[in-house]
Amino acid sequence: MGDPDLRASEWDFVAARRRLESKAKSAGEKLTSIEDAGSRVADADRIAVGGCLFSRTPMALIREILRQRRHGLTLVRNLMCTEGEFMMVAGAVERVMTAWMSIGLPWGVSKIMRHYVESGAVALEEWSHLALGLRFRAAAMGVPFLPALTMLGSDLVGVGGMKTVTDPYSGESLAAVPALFPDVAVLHVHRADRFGNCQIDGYPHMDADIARAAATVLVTAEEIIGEDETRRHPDRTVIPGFVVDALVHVPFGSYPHECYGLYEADYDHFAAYTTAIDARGPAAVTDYLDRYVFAPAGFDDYLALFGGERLATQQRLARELTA
Amino acid sequence: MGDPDLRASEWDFVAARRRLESKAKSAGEKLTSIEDAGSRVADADRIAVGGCLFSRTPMALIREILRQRRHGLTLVRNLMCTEGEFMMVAGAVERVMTAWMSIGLPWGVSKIMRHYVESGAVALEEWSHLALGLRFRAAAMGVPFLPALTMLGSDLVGVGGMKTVTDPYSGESLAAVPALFPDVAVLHVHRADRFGNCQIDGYPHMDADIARAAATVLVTAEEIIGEDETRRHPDRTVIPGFVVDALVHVPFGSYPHECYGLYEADYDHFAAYTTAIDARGPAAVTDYLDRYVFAPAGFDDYLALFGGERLATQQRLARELTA
Amino acid sequence: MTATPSELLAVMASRELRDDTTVFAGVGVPLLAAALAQQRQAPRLTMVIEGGIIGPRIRPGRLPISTNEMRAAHRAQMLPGITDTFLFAQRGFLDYGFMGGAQIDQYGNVNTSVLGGDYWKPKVRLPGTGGANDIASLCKEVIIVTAHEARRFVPKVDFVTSPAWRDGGDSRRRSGLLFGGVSRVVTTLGIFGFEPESRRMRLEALHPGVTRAEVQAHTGFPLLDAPHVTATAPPTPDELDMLRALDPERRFLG
Amino acid sequence: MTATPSELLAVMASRELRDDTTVFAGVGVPLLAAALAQQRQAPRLTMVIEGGIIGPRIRPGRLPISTNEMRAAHRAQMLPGITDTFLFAQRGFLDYGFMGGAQIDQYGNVNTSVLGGDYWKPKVRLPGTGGANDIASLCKEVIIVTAHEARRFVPKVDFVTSPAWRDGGDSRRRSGLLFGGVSRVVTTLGIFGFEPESRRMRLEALHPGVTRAEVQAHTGFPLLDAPHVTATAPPTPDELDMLRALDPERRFLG
Repeated sequence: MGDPDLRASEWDFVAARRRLESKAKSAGEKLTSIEDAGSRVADADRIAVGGCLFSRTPMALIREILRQRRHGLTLVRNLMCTEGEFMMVAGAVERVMTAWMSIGLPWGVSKIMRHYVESGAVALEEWSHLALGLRFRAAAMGVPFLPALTMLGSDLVGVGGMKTVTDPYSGESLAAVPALFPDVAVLHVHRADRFGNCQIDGYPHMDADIARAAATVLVTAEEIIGEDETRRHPDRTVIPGFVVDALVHVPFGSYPHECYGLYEADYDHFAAYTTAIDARGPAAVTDYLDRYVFAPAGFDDYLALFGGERLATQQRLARELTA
Repeated sequence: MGDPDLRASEWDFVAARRRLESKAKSAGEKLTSIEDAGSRVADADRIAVGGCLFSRTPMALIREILRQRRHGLTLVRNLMCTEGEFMMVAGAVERVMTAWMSIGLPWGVSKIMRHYVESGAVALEEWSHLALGLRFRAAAMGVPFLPALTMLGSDLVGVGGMKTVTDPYSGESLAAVPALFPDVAVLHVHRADRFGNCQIDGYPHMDADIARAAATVLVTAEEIIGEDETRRHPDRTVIPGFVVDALVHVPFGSYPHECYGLYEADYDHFAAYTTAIDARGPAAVTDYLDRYVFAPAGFDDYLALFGGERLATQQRLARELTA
Repeated sequence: MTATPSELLAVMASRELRDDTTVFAGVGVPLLAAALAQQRQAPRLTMVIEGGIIGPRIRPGRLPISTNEMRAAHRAQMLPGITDTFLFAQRGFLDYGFMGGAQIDQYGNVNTSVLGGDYWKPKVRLPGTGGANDIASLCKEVIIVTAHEARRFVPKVDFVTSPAWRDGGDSRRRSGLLFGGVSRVVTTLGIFGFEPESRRMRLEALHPGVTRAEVQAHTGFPLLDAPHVTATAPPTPDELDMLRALDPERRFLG
Repeated sequence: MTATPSELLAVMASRELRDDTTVFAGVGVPLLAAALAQQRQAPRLTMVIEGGIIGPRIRPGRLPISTNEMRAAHRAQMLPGITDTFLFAQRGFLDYGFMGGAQIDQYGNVNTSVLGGDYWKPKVRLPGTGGANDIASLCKEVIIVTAHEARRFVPKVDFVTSPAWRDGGDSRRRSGLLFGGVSRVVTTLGIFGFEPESRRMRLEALHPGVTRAEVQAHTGFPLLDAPHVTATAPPTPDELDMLRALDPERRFLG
């Protein structure tokens, strides 16, 4: 678990390509249920999570993975937030690969992360923000590594086992950031047509690279648009349908995290959540999961716990910032 | 000229970075005249041309470079079209680096290209379409090469002097596509604000990478928008202002080439142009340059040669295809 | 209802495409072949054009003459840019790639660069690879579609622009091309494949009314034969009607 | 008009930024420092935030608490995505980068990863690098902005998350970091730089009313002195007014 050596399956571009070659790349129907989408995740899978921190987190898919009681997972995300804490407390995750984990400045260092990592229960494999981005990009490009000038000379090199490569032209030694091919990508986007052509507004984060890098791609969308709308704005599409395996229509699918232009993150909710953790530690998260993940049958029941008025407020706050 | 060795200035990422570091990266005013923009080009410069074939070619800047009688230039463009023929006949260019050069299926192989390349007057250094794209991207990323699986096993390797690199993880040998840092990038975009924040509609071609790769960036735009409009649609911006050195407002700035959504390429013009070449060879292009490049004082005078009615027709044809 | 050579090529090429796949299609006959397949056995086929275009609908009467124009991008689903489009192929997302060529040798290697003389001062300078080299290097399967003429089918190409099986055997793999390769050659005379060991071109099927002797006469190298050389079914009226509706001006169907 | 420690940091940091440049700014004091500089000596300064945000306008009363939210992207000029934003820095487009840290050593190296114990089972697990390692590796100049406390200024960091001058001398260059490095450390007590040969931290200027002895007492390693240690000019009423207008709720100004 604490081994500093890269797992070959992370950078094996030949195996990753063969896996894609053997898969149907269909322009057909992708719409399905959240339960069916979630069932594409297996125990011990390496899952890349789209969005960043509390922005465009695929919360509906995270909930479903928890509800299906997966375990032994490796979670990869550039900046991790509450979704990572949920996975730790639920015992679903064995290793997280990230550049940073907590919620945000006002709430300090994540006590949940500290509890599980300091006890050795979960391995936190730290890569720099750009290095993780390049790991997804190398995989998206189908190559085993990308040369870079970052992470060199730091103790992070020993943590992840990054190697160097000699530039055949200048002779300089550069970082060789290894590809990271996830088994599954879980993403939340603004809109998609039923064939899985996805469009994102605002900051794109790393979702497009993650989708190309993964063997299986699961997407939730705020809105399902008609094929004609996709074809009217093809330069807005960032993930093509043939890359997507399952698509689910989930309005507010990131809540209480934000979705650019649509709703702001629920900072009050974060405050209440962290206050409970400050008082009772992981047990507070166990209760939270019972209330917000396991009890509500569907996502609408989940949203009802926040209430329509709060959702409307968060929508207004988002419009104020992006209008 | 026919040497197969890479020129170190193409991939020297350290020198290229130092050149950028020593340059002001301003959020200030970029608007200027086409003459001033063109004057940023020096003899023997390596110029990367935006757009692709007869799409979004920076024709106004090409005209200005010709009018300023530059020579000894190296022209780099993924697919070259009439702009390359103009440069050859005007004696402005010594070497072209491209994946393909001609105009389009109906007009066969470029007789101008054949004349200048077969006689050895101009060196045509051929790279694959992806390899050229990766050369710009490596430079845009600030690295000396990118690993790839293309161009291997072909005779193109010997032409450009591409080397291989060993993946430090798998031990596989991959193509090491060398960076290409241009002295100058000349681009045409749909819209920009006066600070140089540029937005492109439709296919982006390689313009964003070319802008990041070059030491100097010259841009013409169909429309100059207000700062507020940029900030209302920041996810449409593909080149940030601090990258741009000079910006000129030039409606129809690609004509007779196309600009996505705004006007279709003038195929009739291409037909007349190639018919003249079929009859009289390079002399036909010399006459063409006198009429279309050197005689018209300004770009409006140039456009007047095509006539408002024709321009309106090309606009309608574009709307039909992209509405 | 007889087919022109271009119609024959388009129909035969279209039959090679399975459903739920993706195809890198150039303009002209390959694009028509892909569009025809979409209307028949492969409704969930995605066309990809190297200009940076995914999932376009070709518009009869406004067929593109290049891979980089609005006619090629008409009603596209995505416009990711040229480099990223080829990177989809490098990652393994492109099942098929169509290719043509001025010269093709017995190992399927294609030349679209130079004929005769020194590379830097050739007898004939051709337009160049465009994306052909990348398609030949990166797609899961490459299908060459071409008129069958002796001057094209040469023992050895003057210049390897787009490698197929290189010098035969495992030389493609040894050159660093870990994936793909040319699986089929569809010509105006028949369908060809490659002998699995030597990777030399072999006859798989003859088009209606074509004899083996005729094919060999138009081929500049000795052709091998597949274990069972078959005959292709002639284009059906249905196929020809659909195809002709795609190019009413007969810009590419001759 | 006296400044709080955070206000002092923001003002002193803002003075480091020249016009016609770009700066990688995290949230909190660094963002306020950059915004203040824009209103004063650097109107053509571009702020870049690692969440993939270029040229935002911070909105008083709605200051971001992370680098990845609409408050950070308010009225931005471009949203290129996280990886591409850092690649602008790798190419050389980012003049300055602001950084903080739990531990800082005499060579400017910063630790934001783990305190004590084994990396995989640390005594204290900190949030991690985020983009700090990349900023430290790729920007032309890095400016550390931090409260000056003995527990932070340690002889040797437990873990080098973000390398500055590594072990001094040319060890940064030898580690493969060809560019940049930490040029300045702005603290609540003074301004620090690095001795050009040894790359050890040295005192450049003292803030108003601060003595050298006081600084050394709050620093866990022996400080060198610049040839001419100066005194910084106190924050002007003008600077403080502008700064406070940016954070009326005093979310970050304490």
